[in-house]
Amino acid sequence: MLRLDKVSLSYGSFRALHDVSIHADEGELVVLLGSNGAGKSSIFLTMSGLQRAASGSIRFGARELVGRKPSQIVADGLVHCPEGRKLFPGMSVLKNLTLGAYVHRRDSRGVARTLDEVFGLFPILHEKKDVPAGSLSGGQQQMAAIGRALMGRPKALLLDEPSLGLAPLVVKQMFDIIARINRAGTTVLLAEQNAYAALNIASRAYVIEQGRIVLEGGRDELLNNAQVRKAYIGA
Amino acid sequence: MLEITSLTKRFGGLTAVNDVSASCARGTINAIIGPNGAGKTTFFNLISGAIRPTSGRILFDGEDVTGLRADQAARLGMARTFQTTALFDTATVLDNLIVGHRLRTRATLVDVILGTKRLRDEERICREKARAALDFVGLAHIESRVAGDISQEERKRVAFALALCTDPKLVLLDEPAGGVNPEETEGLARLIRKMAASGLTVCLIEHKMDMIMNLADRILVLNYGEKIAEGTPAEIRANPAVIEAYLGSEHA
Amino acid sequence: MELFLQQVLNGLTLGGVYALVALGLTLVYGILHVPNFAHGAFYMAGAYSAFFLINRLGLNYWWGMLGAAVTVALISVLSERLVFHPLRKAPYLHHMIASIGILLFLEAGAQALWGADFHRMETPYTQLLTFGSLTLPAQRLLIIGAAFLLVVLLQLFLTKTITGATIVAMAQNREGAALVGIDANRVAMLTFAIAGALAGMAAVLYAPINLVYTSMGHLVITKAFVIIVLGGMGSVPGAIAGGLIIGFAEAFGAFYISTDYKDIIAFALLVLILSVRPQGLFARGAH
Amino acid sequence: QEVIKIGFSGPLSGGAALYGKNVLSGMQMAAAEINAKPLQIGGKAYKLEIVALDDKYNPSETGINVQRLVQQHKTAAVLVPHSGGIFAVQAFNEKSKVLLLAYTSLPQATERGNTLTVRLPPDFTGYIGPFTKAMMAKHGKNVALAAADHDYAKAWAAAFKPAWEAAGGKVVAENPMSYNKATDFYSGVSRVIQAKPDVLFIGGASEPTALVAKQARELGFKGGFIIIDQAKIDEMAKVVGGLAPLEGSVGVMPVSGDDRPEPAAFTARYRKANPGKDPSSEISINYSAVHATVAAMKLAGTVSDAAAIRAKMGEAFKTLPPEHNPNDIEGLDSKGGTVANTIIGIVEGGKIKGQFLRAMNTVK
Amino acid sequence: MKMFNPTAGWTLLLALALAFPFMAGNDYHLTVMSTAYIYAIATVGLNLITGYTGQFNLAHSGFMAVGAYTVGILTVDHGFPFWAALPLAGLVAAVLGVFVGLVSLRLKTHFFSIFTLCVGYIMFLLIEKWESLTHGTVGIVGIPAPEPFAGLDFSEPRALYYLVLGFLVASLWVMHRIVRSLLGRTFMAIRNSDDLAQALGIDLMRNKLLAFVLSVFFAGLAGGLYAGSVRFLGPGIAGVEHTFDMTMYMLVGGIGTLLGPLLGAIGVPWLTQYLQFLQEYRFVVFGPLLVLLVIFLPHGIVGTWLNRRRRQAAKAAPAPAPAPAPAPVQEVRHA
Ligand SMILES: Nc1ncnc2c1ncn2[C@@H]1O[C@H](COP(=O)(O)OP(=O)(O)OP(=O)(O)O)[C@@H](O)[C@H]1O
Ligand SMILES: Nc1ncnc2c1ncn2[C@@H]1O[C@H](COP(=O)(O)OP(=O)(O)OP(=O)(O)O)[C@@H](O)[C@H]1O
Ligand SMILES: [Mg+2]
Ligand SMILES: [Mg+2]
Repeated sequence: MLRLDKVSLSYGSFRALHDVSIHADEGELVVLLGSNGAGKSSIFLTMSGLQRAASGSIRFGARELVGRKPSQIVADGLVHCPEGRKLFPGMSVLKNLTLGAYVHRRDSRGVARTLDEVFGLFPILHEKKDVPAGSLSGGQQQMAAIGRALMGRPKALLLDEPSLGLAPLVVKQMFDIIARINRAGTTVLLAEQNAYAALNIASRAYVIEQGRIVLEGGRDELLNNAQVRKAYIGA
Repeated sequence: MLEITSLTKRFGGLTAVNDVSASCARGTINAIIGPNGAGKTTFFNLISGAIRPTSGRILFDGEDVTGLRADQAARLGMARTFQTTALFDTATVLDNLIVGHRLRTRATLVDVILGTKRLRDEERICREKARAALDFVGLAHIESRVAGDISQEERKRVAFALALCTDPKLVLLDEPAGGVNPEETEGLARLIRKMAASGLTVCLIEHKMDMIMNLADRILVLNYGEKIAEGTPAEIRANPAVIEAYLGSEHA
Repeated sequence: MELFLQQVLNGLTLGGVYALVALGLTLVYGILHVPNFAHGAFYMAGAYSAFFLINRLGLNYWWGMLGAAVTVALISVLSERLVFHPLRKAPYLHHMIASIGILLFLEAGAQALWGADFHRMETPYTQLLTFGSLTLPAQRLLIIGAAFLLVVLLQLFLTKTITGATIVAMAQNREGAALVGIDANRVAMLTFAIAGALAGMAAVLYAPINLVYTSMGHLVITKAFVIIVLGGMGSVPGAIAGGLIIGFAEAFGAFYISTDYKDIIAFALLVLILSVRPQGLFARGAH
Repeated sequence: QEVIKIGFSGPLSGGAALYGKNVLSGMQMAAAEINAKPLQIGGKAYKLEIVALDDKYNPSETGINVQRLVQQHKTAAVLVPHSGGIFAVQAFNEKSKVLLLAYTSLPQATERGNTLTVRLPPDFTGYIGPFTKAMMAKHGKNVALAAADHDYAKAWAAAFKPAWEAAGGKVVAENPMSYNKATDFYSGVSRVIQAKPDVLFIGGASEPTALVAKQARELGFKGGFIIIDQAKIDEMAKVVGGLAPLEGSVGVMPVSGDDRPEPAAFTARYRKANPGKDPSSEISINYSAVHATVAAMKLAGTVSDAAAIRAKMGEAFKTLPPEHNPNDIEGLDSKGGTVANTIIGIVEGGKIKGQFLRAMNTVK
Repeated sequence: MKMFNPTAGWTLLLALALAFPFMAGNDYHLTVMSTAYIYAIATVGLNLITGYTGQFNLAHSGFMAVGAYTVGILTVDHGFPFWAALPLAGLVAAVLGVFVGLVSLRLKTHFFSIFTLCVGYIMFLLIEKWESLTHGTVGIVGIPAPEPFAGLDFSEPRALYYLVLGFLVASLWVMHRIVRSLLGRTFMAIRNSDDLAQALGIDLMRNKLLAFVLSVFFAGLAGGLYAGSVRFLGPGIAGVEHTFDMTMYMLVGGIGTLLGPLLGAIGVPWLTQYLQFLQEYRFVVFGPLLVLLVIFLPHGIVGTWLNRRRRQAAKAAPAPAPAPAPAPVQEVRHA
């Protein structure tokens, strides 16, 4: 349902992505592994339209995404939960979540239902719903960011390093939640440094280095790959 | 070395750090862990003088430093790094580091205008310090690269070097390995050990348990601003309160 | 007592106009962090467009105001598209200088089109209403009423409608807004349009009791900056409170202290307040 | 045929642009008239050109502009219509040998002994006695001062106050206001009205002065206005909607309201050249200044020797044909200021009635 | 790749400046140039606080006016010689700067700018209203030219030109020393991030205040020279539009560089002189020109040039030694 074909991206004269081709089928949870600066976030940014691919095509379902505006892409059902959260810090958590459903704003009944689901996943958000998002701690903010993304009722969800800066217990919860979201039918693309935990819930994975896909394979295969273990799992 | 008694910080109604006492011995590595929002960064900010405590006392090397400004604390020998380091991206790595030793120099405007020997000597010393620090963190080869072009891990190391340039006795590292892959994390851990071995006292906040458990001499656990445990890694690993609040059963 | 009430009325009049101008400024500031020094020129442009529509084309006052609101909204949106949008990643000094470029252009443009003369704008509300010994020119009452109506409408729009919330969201995180499907460009344009329309309407409300001339915006823009700092940048209630504070300070200062020094009063007030409260009067933590 | 150039440096952009352009339009009208006939000086045929540079009211730019006019355009005379610029030019005009036509009423412009300066507007102090007498007789002894706060208006107020008191009057309130910077005059005006004056002393640029008068009426003031000569009654009338609100006031007679034949003819010519506009004294005096300068050049037989031209300026004004001298300037005093038999205007029964200043002064 | 040698460049500029009066041979050109130099001195000062330390000061022309009025009042009302008054111009501005700085520098970013905007406005209004001291709106008339010195008569444009040039060269030299020294690095560290700077033991207030006071000292000095060259002072000199002008010079030339503000301060006045023929339409052209410049040359002329040079240097330099990276996973393999 989601397919990148030979996508390239440049920041000025610097080429961050070279002919990246990846895909995710409906209902899959696909992990992107790569060290810092490998280009994981760049892939997501081109998908969500915040960066424009220099060449290549991105298909989502039957639709070509290159050239579409970020707002249209969200409406198409591809939602990006970015690195660094990008919440609205001065607004209440509730308002942040409501705005997450911006593209569905005419369906207030549906929005209320999704909101209940999100509060079910993240009870802490319900507890803090009237607090400005900016005064949440790092982990709570990450939950709010994922919650906000879910409010867009994505068909496919792009999660960029959701475990960054989170406590181990929370990281574990986070991966549980991601797995649950995926099981409920949402296709998930997950960029992670935390390869072990990510691979554990993944169906397939890609390894990116310096803007190129250098390896791809099924979960177990990569978990057992010596190079991957050395480079990303550290064991 | 560092002696903290009943440190408390309130933001409006929220008590971010609540009556925490702790101490660090010279040359040791001390880790602070705790769930998100536990008050770890706030705790660091209090020690380093970035914010003033509501109450409590901080003794550093026998001196009362409670309520000092960050720059005063730095002059006494406290250095810290930030989660994200703002480097001057269009200058070289070395140029970024030279100012790190500024606090130990005395050159005034008069020296600058007259171009006195003192100024020249001090500028040389700052440069040497910067080189030595770069060498210490293993980046001597990139000194003339433009800071904007270096990798994330190199940035972390440059941040360490910058802290080292201040001639500190104590370094406070806020998530030094955040956003760095396991291989690189291992390298940073070695570097932190090397810092401690050279006589520095290290305090760090980190979420990467494997790293902490191998690295730290002592661990302090915060939860909701309160200290819930303190001890060696082995003690912490076995502490039920910590497992409950933070680690989860998997790490036990 | 009567003189006191006269000054209250006067403070409300000034405060209302200042608040309208400051509101546009604070919105634009909140969203794009653009210190738009050209905002005073937008105000001037509003007065000239209405003057042209009313005195030259013979439209009535309200159509003139509508025309001015639309024209200035257009100018404002064009500035966003042509100048501030390309500069969105630049530091704020660049915005400042670019907005001065726009200001110079608009003022010189107005002079080229309409000459340097002072103009009078006509209003149908020239009556003097008397309440006891208090005389109230109808236009001044109109200013007060209209200004506060506009302020309330704006506040409702921002807090109660989703479109309004998108403006606030953009102000807080542009990228985040894009990621939930808000079209950042549209919101930026919408904000500039609202800011322009408010400035235009403020000018048309106020011009009949003053004059229309090319540098008329200078008078209000500096004060508008003072107001948005006092009230907290990006804060709507703050802009209103700030506007009233300055309006009253001027009215009472001019009456009870000295007309000569009344402008110093406003600026000294800011200096004083910021010295004691560096975040402004109404800033609540992070925003 | 050669070209003589007379320079102008004044505000052509920014807040004071209207003023600068008015001055310039008077100069240009004179130049057009001069060029319409053959111009012979010292046996050679010439054409006159006005070279105008914008200085945004900034004295240092005036200095630069005048240097430029002298060096690049070889102008023997430059006209500057603001005191700051005039003072800046006086630092070097004698050395640069350029005649400074100073359009400012400030006495300092000629009091400092600059030998190449001519002050164009007649001395304002002549108005004070007649204004005082007329208003005190008509309305009463209590005056409130509420004129503008710039240099000229302040000089006016400073000269007026002792004269009013000497005539047995009382100053009940004093509140100069920033006419060109204030957003609103209501508070300032109500402050002076509160002192219950019979007469209000106002004036600055015409349009804001009109607003002050209008707001004073709105606040219930019934007395008369003494309007300083910078404001023109006819221009004020356009803003306040006719002469009725100005009933019982005194000011200088507007050129366009002056029905003697020469001013009337001048007004007609100006209106023809500038449809929809009335000439003010800014326009008519500077118009005469250009005519007088060219006449002085003819008398001196030189177009470049500033000292020689300056020496003939007095005579030039004296011998100016009446149609070129709508303000009836009679010559120069010893310091280089113009002397004129101006007429003042009193608003009575919805009309401006003229009265000769000299006649009024001598009666006293 | 051959590099442009900065020392040679500066020497060439100095030579050109020294030769200018002989090439121009025209008082008008000299006056434009001297006035530009005076504003260049003030702009170079502004660049220290705004460009190098990152605090956007909008009261600069107010301080310039304070310097100018110091000279004006002392020479005209108190009979001081110009040469005694001139150093006081810088000093008075600096002392005032200490007070303003102590309050304003506690504020950050826009708050600091708007605060100083208001301070500048208050200075303007005080000059305009405090008649007993400043002569109010009439201004200070008849300021003497600097007294002759070494046989130079400074009422002559040429001598005045060299006088101002001398001060400009001295200012640039001092500024050069400052920004290349530890002190300059300290200022730039603050601009870069004040939290980090403070954590490095830099006393923010002290250093910002030093930069601010130095910066307004230059403004005061420039004001003093202005008084001696224009020889008339009105309140208008304190107007905030002059600060905007100087900010514009800085930006056009290249903010945070040594040469940029100088080029801007000289180039922009010449440009407006050449646009004089447009008269009142001048700003219809100039406004958009300014906008285009800010959009397309955001680092100014010098900044753009320096960046280009830096990029070329980076290309020319040998590729950096590969860092010990994780063993690269070689080819793409399919599962
Ligand atoms: N806006 C930008 N301008 C210039 N270069 C950029 C920009 N964003 C990213 N890059 C560069 O592109 C490369 C890929 O960056 P990207 O953020 O996609 O990596 P990543 O794999 O997400 O890394 P991380 O683990 O740090 O998030 C890096 O070298 C980075 O420096
Ligand atoms: N300046 C502030 N004003 C108000 N509340 C604050 C402020 N700084 C921190 N807090 C609150 O104090 C609590 C502790 O925050 P702190 O940043 O110290 O947590 P932390 O342990 O570093 O968390 P994380 O691991 O997520 O970074 C949080 O609830 C946070 O919202
Ligand atoms: Mg990333
Ligand atoms: Mg933290």
